Amino acid sequence: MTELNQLDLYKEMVRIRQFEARVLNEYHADKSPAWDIGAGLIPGEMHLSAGQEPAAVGVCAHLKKGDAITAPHRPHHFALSHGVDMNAMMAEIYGRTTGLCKGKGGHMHLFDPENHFSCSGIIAQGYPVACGHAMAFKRKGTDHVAVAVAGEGAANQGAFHESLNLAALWNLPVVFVIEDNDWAISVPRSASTANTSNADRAAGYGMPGVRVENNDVEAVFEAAGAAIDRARAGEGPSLLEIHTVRLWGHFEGDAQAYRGAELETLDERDPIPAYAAAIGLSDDQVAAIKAEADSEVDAAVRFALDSPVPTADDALLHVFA
Amino acid sequence: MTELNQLDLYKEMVRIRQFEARVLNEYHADKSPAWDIGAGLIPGEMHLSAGQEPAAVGVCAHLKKGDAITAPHRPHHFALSHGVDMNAMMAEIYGRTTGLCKGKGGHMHLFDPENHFSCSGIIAQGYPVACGHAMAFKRKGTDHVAVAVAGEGAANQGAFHESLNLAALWNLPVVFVIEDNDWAISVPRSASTANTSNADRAAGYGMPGVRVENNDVEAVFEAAGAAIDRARAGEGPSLLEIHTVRLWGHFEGDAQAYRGAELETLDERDPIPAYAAAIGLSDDQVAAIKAEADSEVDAAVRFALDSPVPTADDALLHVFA
Amino acid sequence: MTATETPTSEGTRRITTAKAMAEAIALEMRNDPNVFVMGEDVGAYGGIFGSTTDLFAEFGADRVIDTPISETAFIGAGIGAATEGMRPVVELMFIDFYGVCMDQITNHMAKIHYESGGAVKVPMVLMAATGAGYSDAAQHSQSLWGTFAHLPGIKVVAPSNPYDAKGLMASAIRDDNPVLYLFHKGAQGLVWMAKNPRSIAHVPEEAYTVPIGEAAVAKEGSDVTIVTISLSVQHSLDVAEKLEGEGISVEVIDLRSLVPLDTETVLASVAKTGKLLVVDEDYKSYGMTGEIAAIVAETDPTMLSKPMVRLAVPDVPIPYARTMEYGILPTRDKIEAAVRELAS
Amino acid sequence: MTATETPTSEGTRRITTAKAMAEAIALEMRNDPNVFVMGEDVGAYGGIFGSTTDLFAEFGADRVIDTPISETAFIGAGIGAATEGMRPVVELMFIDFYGVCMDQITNHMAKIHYESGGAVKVPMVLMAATGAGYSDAAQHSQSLWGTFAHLPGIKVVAPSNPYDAKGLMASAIRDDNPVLYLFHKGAQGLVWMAKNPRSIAHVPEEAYTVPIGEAAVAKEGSDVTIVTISLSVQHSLDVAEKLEGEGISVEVIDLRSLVPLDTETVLASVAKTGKLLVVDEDYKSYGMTGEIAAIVAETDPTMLSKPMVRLAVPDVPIPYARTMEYGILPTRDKIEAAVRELAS
Ligand SMILES: Cc1ncc(C[n+]2csc(CCOP(=O)(O)OP(=O)(O)O)c2C)c(N)n1
Ligand SMILES: Cc1ncc(C[n+]2csc(CCOP(=O)(O)OP(=O)(O)O)c2C)c(N)n1
Ligand SMILES: [Mg+2]
Ligand SMILES: [Mg+2]
Repeated sequence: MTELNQLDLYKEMVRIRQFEARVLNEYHADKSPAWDIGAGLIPGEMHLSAGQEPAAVGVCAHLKKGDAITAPHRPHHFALSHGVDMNAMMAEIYGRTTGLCKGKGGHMHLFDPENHFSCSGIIAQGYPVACGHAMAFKRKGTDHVAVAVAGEGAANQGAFHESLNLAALWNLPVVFVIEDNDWAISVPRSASTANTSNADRAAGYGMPGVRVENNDVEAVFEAAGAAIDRARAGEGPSLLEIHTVRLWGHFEGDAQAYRGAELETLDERDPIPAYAAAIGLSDDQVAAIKAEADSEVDAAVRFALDSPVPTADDALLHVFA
Repeated sequence: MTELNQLDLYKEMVRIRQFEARVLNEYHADKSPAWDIGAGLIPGEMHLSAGQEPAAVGVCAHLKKGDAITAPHRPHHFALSHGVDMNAMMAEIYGRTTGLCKGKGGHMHLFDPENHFSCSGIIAQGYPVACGHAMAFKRKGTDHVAVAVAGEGAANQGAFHESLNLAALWNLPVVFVIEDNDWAISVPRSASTANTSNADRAAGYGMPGVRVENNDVEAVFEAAGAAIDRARAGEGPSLLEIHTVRLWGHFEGDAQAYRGAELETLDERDPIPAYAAAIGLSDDQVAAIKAEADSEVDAAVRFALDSPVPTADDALLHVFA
Repeated sequence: MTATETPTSEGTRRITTAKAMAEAIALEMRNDPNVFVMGEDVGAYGGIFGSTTDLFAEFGADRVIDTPISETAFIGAGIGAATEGMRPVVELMFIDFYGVCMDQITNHMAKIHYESGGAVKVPMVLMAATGAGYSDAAQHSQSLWGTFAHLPGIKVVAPSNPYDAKGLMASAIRDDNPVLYLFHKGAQGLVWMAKNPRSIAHVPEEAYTVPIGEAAVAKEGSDVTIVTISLSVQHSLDVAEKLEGEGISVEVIDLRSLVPLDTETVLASVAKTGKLLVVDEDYKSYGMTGEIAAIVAETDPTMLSKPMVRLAVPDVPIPYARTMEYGILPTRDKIEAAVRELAS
Repeated sequence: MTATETPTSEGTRRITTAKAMAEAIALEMRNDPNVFVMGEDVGAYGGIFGSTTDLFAEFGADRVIDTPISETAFIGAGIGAATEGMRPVVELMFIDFYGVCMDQITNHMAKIHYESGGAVKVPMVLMAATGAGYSDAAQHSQSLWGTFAHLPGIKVVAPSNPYDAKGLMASAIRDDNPVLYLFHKGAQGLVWMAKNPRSIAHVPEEAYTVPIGEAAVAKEGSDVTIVTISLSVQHSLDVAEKLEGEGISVEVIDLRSLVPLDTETVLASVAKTGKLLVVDEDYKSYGMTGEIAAIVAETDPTMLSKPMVRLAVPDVPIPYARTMEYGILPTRDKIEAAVRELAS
């Protein structure tokens, strides 16, 4: 099992947060006065993962080159932790020809074959695809692992059930990750899910299931390590539910009235300052790490802004190979 | 709870068996010498339930008028036990205008609104619809119950998962029945299902789950009674898995080579003679009950044969109400 | 043809398409206790695209029901409830999500009435948001009405303005058949999306219906016929008004429903102008543009004094970047160019 | 146009369409270890409609994989395996079951290559049985090729005979794109289903390809053009041969694939005959018949010396009883009547 490196975990969380804070800022920068979702340098729906960094960082610490991730509509934290190039990702978000997908995909459809990363806007549908990645890894005789990520809302989709059964039945090297941030847009977990832990559902497939509480990156790291090692050793799939927090709106522009008083508690629940305190970082260290992340993000924004915009005719390419 | 009446349970099982034996006979009667699935008085796919009578009879003994059933592609046993008129059902199987569906539906799509019975050829998709029946019953303030039936193969379909979660979450009066006959066409349970009992999956929705072994009609009766009473009392859904046996092919014409030596054991596993012995019926009683059933079936065949065939233009009716 | 029912911007009370939809649902809910609403975020949130605004406040959680993200289960539940006498209005958030619940929609909702030989009715409305234009990319921007219009058993409506939105919703709820009600996000009049002023218009306060299956002549004209639906009606009217000044007279037919299709209104217009442009935000091939071509070609191809023109998404998924997205959408510019070409 | 590739019944080795499919898969599997097959009952059973006959015996359970009834999971798994370099051949038993897995098919299989800006390929074959004619009713009898042809990103092929079945399967497996391979149950040549002798024909033993996107002129003629696909090609050829004797010369175009569509071959034939009949076992509206109409109407409607005729399922679900089912199918009788009408 990979060794836990607290500083690395912290730095990666900060890197993700600074990336997303910047996207948030740029996203809103040029949509006023009349706020228009389709306007600005970064248009469209934008689902940011602030608060959920522990899930991605704790899981991806165990992955090596060649392992695959399928992420959902809220993909940035897993993408960055898994090694997707920040410049190419930012350029994709800006819709540029240098983007991961040449501007065709956008933030919900990021494809990076080099790092075996992909995501999709249809919830839970990355689960079946991850089973296929795992099949290929197994057929090729490698020890690679496929990680599939979805939210707690998505766990009530049929694809969840079918995929868990298939992976268990075929003993595939998959780790199914559920990020439980208590909400599916405006619908709380209590109004979507009949039982309290998806880890309990794993038993229905004869698969180990673990729920990690408290959004604790080290606990995620431990649980994910066990699941990933298990898969790598050919012992089959596991399910890992991580109780986390969505600090911002479901998508940008979401006023979140439905969250009521919970909104006031969010600052306290931010896992990043909490982890800085837990591992005893000084203010200077915190500032330095943030500054380092910011400069990487600055460069990515510059890269994106300097990149060409696709032409209208580019839209006609790539329907068929 | 309804009281267990052994003779009634037996008679109903025989009634179903004689109905299906006759359908089997008529189905094959005029398809030779070159066996052609589309030929004869009864054309098309034909899925018979011989061996599975205990499931239907044990469950339906507890249902009253107004309770609903959604059955799958193998529907006859549940239809007959639930009170669907044998004449109209036989006429539908013969594709006549007097059929339940005027010849439009056929044996996989039987609709009897009076008895709140329906079935469908897409496996597991009756589960969601049953949730809707239950919603309506609850909204109307009745104590009616919706029963949804599927096979163990179907339990690996996404609709199963979504429906169980929904019903548990909304505390709907539904009883989910799984008929585990060990096979999904040629695929054995071991090649379709990662765990050994679907009853265990119920726990993942915080729902009671019971598995009845041995194809025992009285055990089904007891377990179904508890589940149906629970639903009727407003205490929510349950899952009931019944281990049963498919005595004949998946559909008629299925040579069943894939079953190998198991084929030779089937006669011994027929639940009907076994139950006759268990409840101490004499040969005369057995013969008399069979004769009574046969005469009802004879009449149904006569009714069907005497009924008009639809015209080609009838096909154009009933797309829209 | 029902030119008289064409919405008008005259009148004092002007509301958005979204509000008009919600208002129609509220009126039906007040009148009929069997009507209820379910879907993702239709409750307190009011529907991601405003289709259920204020319903939760008036009718509460028992009649305006937030669901898990289980489209197969809750659309199936809508079907089951409908067959037991309810009149559910079920929202599928984006039509792009049809793929996770298509079996319930097309093998059950659409077929039960037929399969049962008319014995069972499925009086249900399935509503869903359609359309592109705000960089939501390939999985959240489709129109797909052609897909559903191809499959028998479902009425398919798609309003272009607030007046029709309200009247078609009332008709849909009262209809004894399943109705797929497709509303274009860009025609909802949402505060957070660019919009055409045509998305906010006069709508009478009282209940009324717009019949399903009747096209509207949204604008009369004599040189070129544009047959279109949904948001593209707004674009087409803009173009028609602009070209009017130059002496090009464009007739704009708003189909309003694809099933049933009002072939009469289409044919009458093409017979008059001899020039046909079909504008469709759905994919080009095997869809609405083809169907309109066929009803002309099987009636009388000599009606066409020039080859018809199809303007639709050119069989590519919807790309993210704005330049590419607008490159493939049937924009005003492209409509105008096509009309000029036909009129020349 | 590739009239030379038209299958011929000359030659010694005559096999069924089903066998020809399975043989093509076997040849590809021998050559390329990345090819594997999965689906329900594709193993020992050999596929419900014979598409995987004998593969299990040769390649074993590791390469010919029976799946649970979890179409979303195993089609998704096929996609995932394809993006990681495999070439899966996945069977969806009946195309009618598309509704439980449509999201994987159209939002993932079809779009990944485009969404990724060409970075990711999905070299996968999805095969499924289509068609009616043996009383399998509304949920097991559809053709639905129009549905898939409408949605960009999937090649859609449907062979009408053993020769094409083998050659198109080889092309499909070698293609770097997702290919939906639709085989008509009634053209498989199964022992347990009524069949046209055209379903058993000479097929070379060695591997060969039939290109995807080229129609075949199945029969040349000069009076009337029939454009059709799949089993209806067999019916159309029967009618054409019969009418030949009466001096009515019918050209039969077997499209073989709907995506890409060989418009050139269609237009050349219509230009020659001026009379167009489109025969389609899929639903009539918003489908293949419309698309063919449109390519004529947007090219040159004056090509048609008479209104075109569409013969397709008249927008009703497929009924069970034989009288009704044959009432709505495009049978030889109806094809003949339509040709006579056009030729008169
Ligand atoms: C099949 C499907 N249904 C609905 C949606 C719309 N949708 C997008 S995200 C979302 C909520 C997802 O909740 P969850 O899975 O908990 O993930 P989170 O957003 O909390 O990260 C919904 C309903 C979708 N994308 N796909
Ligand atoms: C969604 C779907 N996939 C596949 C089929 C084809 N099919 C019909 S019955 C069947 C096997 C069903 O097995 P099970 O659920 O165990 O029921 P049984 O036939 O044993 O009664 C299959 C695969 C179908 N009807 N629907
Ligand atoms: Mg969530
Ligand atoms: Mg079974």
